[in-house]
Amino acid sequence: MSVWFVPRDAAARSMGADAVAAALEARGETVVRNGSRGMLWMEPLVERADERHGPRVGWRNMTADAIHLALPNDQSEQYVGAVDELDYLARQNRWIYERVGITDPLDPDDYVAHGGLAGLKNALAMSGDAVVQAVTDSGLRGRGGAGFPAGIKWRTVADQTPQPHAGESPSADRHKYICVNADEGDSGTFADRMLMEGDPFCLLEGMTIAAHAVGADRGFVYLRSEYPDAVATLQAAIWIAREQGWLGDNILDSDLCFDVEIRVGAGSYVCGEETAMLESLEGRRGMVRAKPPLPAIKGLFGTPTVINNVLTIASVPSILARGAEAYAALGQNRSLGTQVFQLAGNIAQGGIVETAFGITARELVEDFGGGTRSGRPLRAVQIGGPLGAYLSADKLDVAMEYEALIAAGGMIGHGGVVLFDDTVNMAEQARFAMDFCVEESCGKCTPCRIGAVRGVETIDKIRAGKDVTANTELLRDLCDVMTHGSLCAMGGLTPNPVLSALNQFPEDFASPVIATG
Amino acid sequence: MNMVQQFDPAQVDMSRDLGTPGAHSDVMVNVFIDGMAVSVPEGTSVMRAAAMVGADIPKLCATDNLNAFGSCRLCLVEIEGRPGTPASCTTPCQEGMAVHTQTPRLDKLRKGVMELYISDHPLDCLTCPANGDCELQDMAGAVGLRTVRYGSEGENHLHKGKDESNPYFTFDASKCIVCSRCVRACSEVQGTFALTIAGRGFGSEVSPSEQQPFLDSECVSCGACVQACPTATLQEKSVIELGVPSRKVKTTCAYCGVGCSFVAELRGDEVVRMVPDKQGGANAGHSCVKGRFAWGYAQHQDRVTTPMVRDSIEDEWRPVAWDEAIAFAAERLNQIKATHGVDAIGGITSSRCTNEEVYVVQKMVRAAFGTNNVDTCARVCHSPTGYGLKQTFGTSAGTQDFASVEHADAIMVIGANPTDAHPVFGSRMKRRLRAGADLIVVDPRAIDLVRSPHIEAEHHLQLLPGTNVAVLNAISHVIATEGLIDEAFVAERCDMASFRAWESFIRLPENSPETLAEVTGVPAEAVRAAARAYATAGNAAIYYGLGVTEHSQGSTMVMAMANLAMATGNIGRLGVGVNPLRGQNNVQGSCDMGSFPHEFVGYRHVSDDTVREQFSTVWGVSLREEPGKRIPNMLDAAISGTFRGIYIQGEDIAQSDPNTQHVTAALKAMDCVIVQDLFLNETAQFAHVFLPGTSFLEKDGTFTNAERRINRVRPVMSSRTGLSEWEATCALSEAMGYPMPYQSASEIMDEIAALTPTFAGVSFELLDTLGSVQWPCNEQAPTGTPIMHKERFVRGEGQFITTPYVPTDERSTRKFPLLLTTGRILSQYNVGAQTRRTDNVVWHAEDVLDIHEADAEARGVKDGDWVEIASRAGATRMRVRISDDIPAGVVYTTFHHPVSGTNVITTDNSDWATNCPEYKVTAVEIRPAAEQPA
Amino acid sequence: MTTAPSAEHQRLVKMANQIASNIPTRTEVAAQVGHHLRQFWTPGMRAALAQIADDTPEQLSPEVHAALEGMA
Amino acid sequence: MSNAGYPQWHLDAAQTLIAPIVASEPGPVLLCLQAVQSHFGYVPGEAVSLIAEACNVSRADVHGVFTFYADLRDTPPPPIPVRLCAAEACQAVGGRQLKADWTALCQSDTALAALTGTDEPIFCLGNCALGPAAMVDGELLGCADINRLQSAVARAQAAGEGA
Repeated sequence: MSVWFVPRDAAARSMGADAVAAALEARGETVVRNGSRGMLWMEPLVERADERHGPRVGWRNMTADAIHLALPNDQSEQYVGAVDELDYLARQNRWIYERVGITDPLDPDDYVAHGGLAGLKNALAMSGDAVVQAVTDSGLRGRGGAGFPAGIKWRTVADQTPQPHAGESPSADRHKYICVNADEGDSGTFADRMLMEGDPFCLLEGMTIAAHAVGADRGFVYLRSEYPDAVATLQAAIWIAREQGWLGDNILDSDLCFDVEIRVGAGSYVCGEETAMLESLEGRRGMVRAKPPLPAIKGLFGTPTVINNVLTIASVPSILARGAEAYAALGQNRSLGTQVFQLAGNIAQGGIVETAFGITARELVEDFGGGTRSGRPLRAVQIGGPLGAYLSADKLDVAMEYEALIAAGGMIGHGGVVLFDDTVNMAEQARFAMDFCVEESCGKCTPCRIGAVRGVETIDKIRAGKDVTANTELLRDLCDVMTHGSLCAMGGLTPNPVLSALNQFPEDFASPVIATG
Repeated sequence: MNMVQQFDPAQVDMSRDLGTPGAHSDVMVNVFIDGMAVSVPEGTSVMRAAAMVGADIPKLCATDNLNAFGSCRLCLVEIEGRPGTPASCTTPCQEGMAVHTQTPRLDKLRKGVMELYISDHPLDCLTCPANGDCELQDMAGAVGLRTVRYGSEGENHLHKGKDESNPYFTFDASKCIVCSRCVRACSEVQGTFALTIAGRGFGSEVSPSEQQPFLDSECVSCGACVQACPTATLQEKSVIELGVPSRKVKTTCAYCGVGCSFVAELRGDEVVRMVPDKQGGANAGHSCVKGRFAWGYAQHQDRVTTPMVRDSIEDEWRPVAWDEAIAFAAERLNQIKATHGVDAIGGITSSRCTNEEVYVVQKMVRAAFGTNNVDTCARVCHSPTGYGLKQTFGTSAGTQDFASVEHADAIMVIGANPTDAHPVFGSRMKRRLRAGADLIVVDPRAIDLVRSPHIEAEHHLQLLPGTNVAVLNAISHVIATEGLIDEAFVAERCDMASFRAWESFIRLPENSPETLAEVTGVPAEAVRAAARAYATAGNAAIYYGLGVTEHSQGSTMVMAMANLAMATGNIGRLGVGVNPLRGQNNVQGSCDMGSFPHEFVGYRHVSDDTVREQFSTVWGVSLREEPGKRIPNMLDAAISGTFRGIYIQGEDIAQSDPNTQHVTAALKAMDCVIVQDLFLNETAQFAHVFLPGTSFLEKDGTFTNAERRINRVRPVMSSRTGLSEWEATCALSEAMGYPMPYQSASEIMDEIAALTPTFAGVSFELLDTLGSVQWPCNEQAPTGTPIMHKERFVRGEGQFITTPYVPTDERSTRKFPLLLTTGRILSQYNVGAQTRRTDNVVWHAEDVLDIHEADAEARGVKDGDWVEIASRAGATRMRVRISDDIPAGVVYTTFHHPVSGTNVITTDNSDWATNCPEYKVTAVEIRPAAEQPA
Repeated sequence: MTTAPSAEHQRLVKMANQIASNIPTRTEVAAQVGHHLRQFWTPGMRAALAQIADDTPEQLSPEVHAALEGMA
Repeated sequence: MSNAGYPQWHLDAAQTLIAPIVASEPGPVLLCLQAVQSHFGYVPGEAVSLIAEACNVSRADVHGVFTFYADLRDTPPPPIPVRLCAAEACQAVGGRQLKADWTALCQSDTALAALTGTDEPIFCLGNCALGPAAMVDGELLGCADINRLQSAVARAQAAGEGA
């Protein structure tokens, strides 16, 4: 009796996966709602196996109407054959994403059967200190963009004494927290979302290991409201994990007591900045806090707090399961392990590519991505979200790792790669970068609050041909003030896309009418 | 470094704005600011360290009474070995750090930031009320901004309207630079949280409550936001009207017992504004709506500035020259003295007057009148404090300075409402509560501290009025029987015999919370929990007010609190103590100055031969060794015809003293009533001589606040009456045959110091040097005594005194089933003579009666209805407000408006030891009334 | 006694009785009341109280009487 | 879920809704606002005072939070809200044009405009490989075009009527 796999991932659903699943169920077929394999241009990618854990064959871009084709005839034009053998997957090295697309994300048995909990079990057999050491040895760095070594952050928190909440009497309960930043607001990134929808237990397991390592008792996942499916799936996973004894008191019969809650964002990009996220978690305006104090020392409610990105925490179970050394053997220079790259925008084969650091942007764009979706020439690639620089198509041989990208004037950010074909107007993109900052600035610091508005206005003047030389100089001065004067990365990095556009594509800034100086 | 200069932190002028608050650490770190070496406590910001060496870094969002915020980005600096340009306000100094505050790169960035600010700011400096007093203007100059290249056509806030709803200040959003200083001041300093930033990004704007006009918002008009504003966005209306001030005089507020220091800012002889003094020992730069804004009464048209006399109270007043008024008064008093003897006259001093003014009045009574018939309005508020603390600790004053509260782990507030009646101290207390101290409130009413934004009392013992002693005994019972007594402290510091007697008394079952629950209305478990919280906190402090003293057992209660503090070792260090919150600005001082009929200056009994001899010698007269009459005894004797003349300095006994009918009958019966006051008050209706008084803006002298802090009151303007009050008193004394030839107020203080061991070191010169000083100030404590009883109690060993609970005679009955209790609200002050003559009336136009819903329903009364309130003593009318702040069976009102006639219904029950009136308990009945009184 | 007592005398009676019932001691009430009266009352008030004790002894508590005797 | 499903604003119901949050969570203001909005579809002014009182913070505090977050609204939402992603990955595949086309359509079809509300930009729906992305009454659409938007609106309408 065959089993059908239809992804429940939001991207698959956005292309009609639910209707396909319903059609199969209507025919009396057994359907498992798995996560997405990450080959998003194929969604809905429907798979069939002869038995639950057997090898699977797939049909791409399936629709409810076409499902009858798949049933009798394996050779329809949507048939892709053995899914695991597809080049796009076979060339990857999946650690974080090892189960995504394979398992039913909310089936705890499936999770364990595919290697889940191995990391946590190993961790619980070690001291917290030893776990911190293993994470340090793995070379794992923050996947949110800043790339701060996770082990050092954990060490700082581990060394703190738990504290009562700010303003509570000294006799009140004392806490440390694990906060996961799942406010994945960067355009072109979706790996956090797919992990939470496709393997939520992995995130919970990683948080639990972190709690054991630093002595935390409670965890929060700050998850953006734009991801309702991720919220629902992760919430269900939390309930199931509690039932399984994977969260709560005496986890896996150890002394560890730890529980996790979701906090849903409310429409603020800045809340992806860690201190703004803390403010938001405390129920306040998501205004950036000045540092010091570091969150690791005075974080959520004034207590020592680990703040890591979803992918950082989700890397931890496999590091603990397969060993720090094996992880550190991947990657290059100071960028060790794997990164989950996300290929997006005007791309033929968009999706998830997990591979060791060091792959070039060109390999990602061309070999995996297959060039633009439109078929037109590639003009620019934006790496690392709305605050990342634009790279012109001739600069794609850069290695995808933290330092190499910085050297190339960009940043790896959260690993998103967005392609633009030659119809793009880069002055418009520069204007958008400033405008995005206008929309999303928290308003605390002056360079960001007023500067972004002036940035839009000044770009408009340049594009309209008004005092182009003077206004271009003014725009550069403004970018300097924003870069060096802003309180956080929002204002501080907005000049990245603006200046990269201005520097590499000056022709787009020339007035369509007259360009007098 | 070759240009290193060593800098001496002691040379820092602390009146400057150093940008961020000081750090408290014993660890010092050494940093180099532009090559100058400075050593600062760990945690000090780079900005502050730089300001200390005079390298002021441009700033707009930073100010040293608010936590660093890091928003304006003008204060960027470069630090050797570090990337980027961190904000100096949020960067702490680290050992060896080398900071550069002025570099070409920084100049460019700062200019760029400033250019952004000015691109969204009106260009109306010349006509702006803050011209010359604007930090934005200063900073534009400091960074050398010359042009704004963005032009003026961009998006901006210049169209934003002006909010003029608050009577004292305007909010002009078009000038706002969104530095959040006002919002932070409202939160961090005042603790009201009435302001926020609404919206975000470029749309961010300051919002009172829900973007309401200030007057309709949660704002309490303390002025902290106006003070904090670096531009003319929040601006005093008086400055807009009169212009930027040209000279300044430091002085002391004349309202409550907090005694805030202010800088009066003037143009010529006209006050433009009162700004709280950052270096004020009591207020550290904070203020409330009264001191900050409600000083206009001093120039009010109702004020009388000419002496007046009349033969009989039926006659019209006759304005006369000072000489004539003095001669008139002296002749009348001398005549009574000749006819009826010295016991037939007396005087009352005022807690609104300076120490020097009070001193000369009591001296006049004792030396010129020849009697000890002198009393003070403190009789009706804090006399039990003097009695109770003297018996137990040996001195009639609170034990701590205000700053001590910042070290308390548990705070017990009994019968006090600091956020309304002592708001500046209330804010300080709230800051400590927000930081985590536990709060125990003992009060029949849910005062604001019980629950208000970001503050919640862990324990509220909502007792029935009149049962304070029972509750305190129950608390002490728990402490004694649950092993919570600090045996070591008691053994070392207290009189053991008195302790054993107290302990065996307090352990009696009659004092258990379970036994007393029915009497007090407080569940036993709540008492036990509160007792444990107090005893085990670490540092536990008691703050109390008139809700303690104005009871038939006021003195007993003061002693009960003293017992509790001693038994738990909560005396003699920071963060603990027993602290009265005094009603008026100079209650402490008027008591210190020998205003009580049984004591000379410094609380020394008139029967003490040595002391009396000393005063006799200096004053050159023989003095009586027997106590004189207290106010109620004077009034009784007046009705009996044996007391016929009185000099009343700045007190309106016809309104403020209980049982008004009795008071007016007594006043009517006298041959000579001399009233010295700013206004023709209620008492003046019965006076024969009216001597115009001076407002605090005209006084030269000292006030002593609730923490024993002696503050200078400096004349901001010349006396509107032509004489200082002490000069008028001296003139009268001289006219009666006893000259007091002082040349200045300072000379009076010198005499006080010479005669009073606790004041021996006090002089105007010392006060001008130190700013203020807390007595005792003498050879042992040349700079004063913030915390008392440190090594030993003033009386030697602490004296425990048993405090049996004796219920008041004033009990609810079938005829008068409700208990009325009274209090103050923030915007008004006492009988309202001052505040009613200011715009503060917009917040409190009338007194209302708070009543519990059940009691209202039972009487068919709805919210807003007029009712008649009747007691055994009388009846008055008021509007009601249904409130759940009070329990059923209790009603509550304020007494700020004479029309309310609250004291028409208060009885003449009083404290057994001091006769302090029992204002806080009156059995009453409420009936619906058709209309308001005429 | 037939004449109505004056307000002044009424207050003295009330004050004296109140002092006696509140004085914080259980063993030497008379002495403590006496001490209190000497400390805080005028000679005239004390004399008037003594007169009341003679004229209308029932108005005053036994402790007040004892105190007055002790002071005499 | 269609907004037809939102109950009428009711103070007592809101109080019941937020009470357990206040009782169990530290820093509950934003949670209360979100709970009220997810139940009633919006946060009426009255809720600000209610939440301030329940959380023991000032009304200003609540207002500040309320106005900071783009999701929170003080008026009921349109019956079938349509939101188009305005971020770069969708711009790269014609997002701007789709937005312009949709706006033009709504201008010509006032019934549609009333039904779907003014499109408030949303920055990234996490569907960046399948742009342009849109959210129609909570349903995520990939590779959106005018036709797909219109049929999604129709589906939502039918579901709402069926409910």
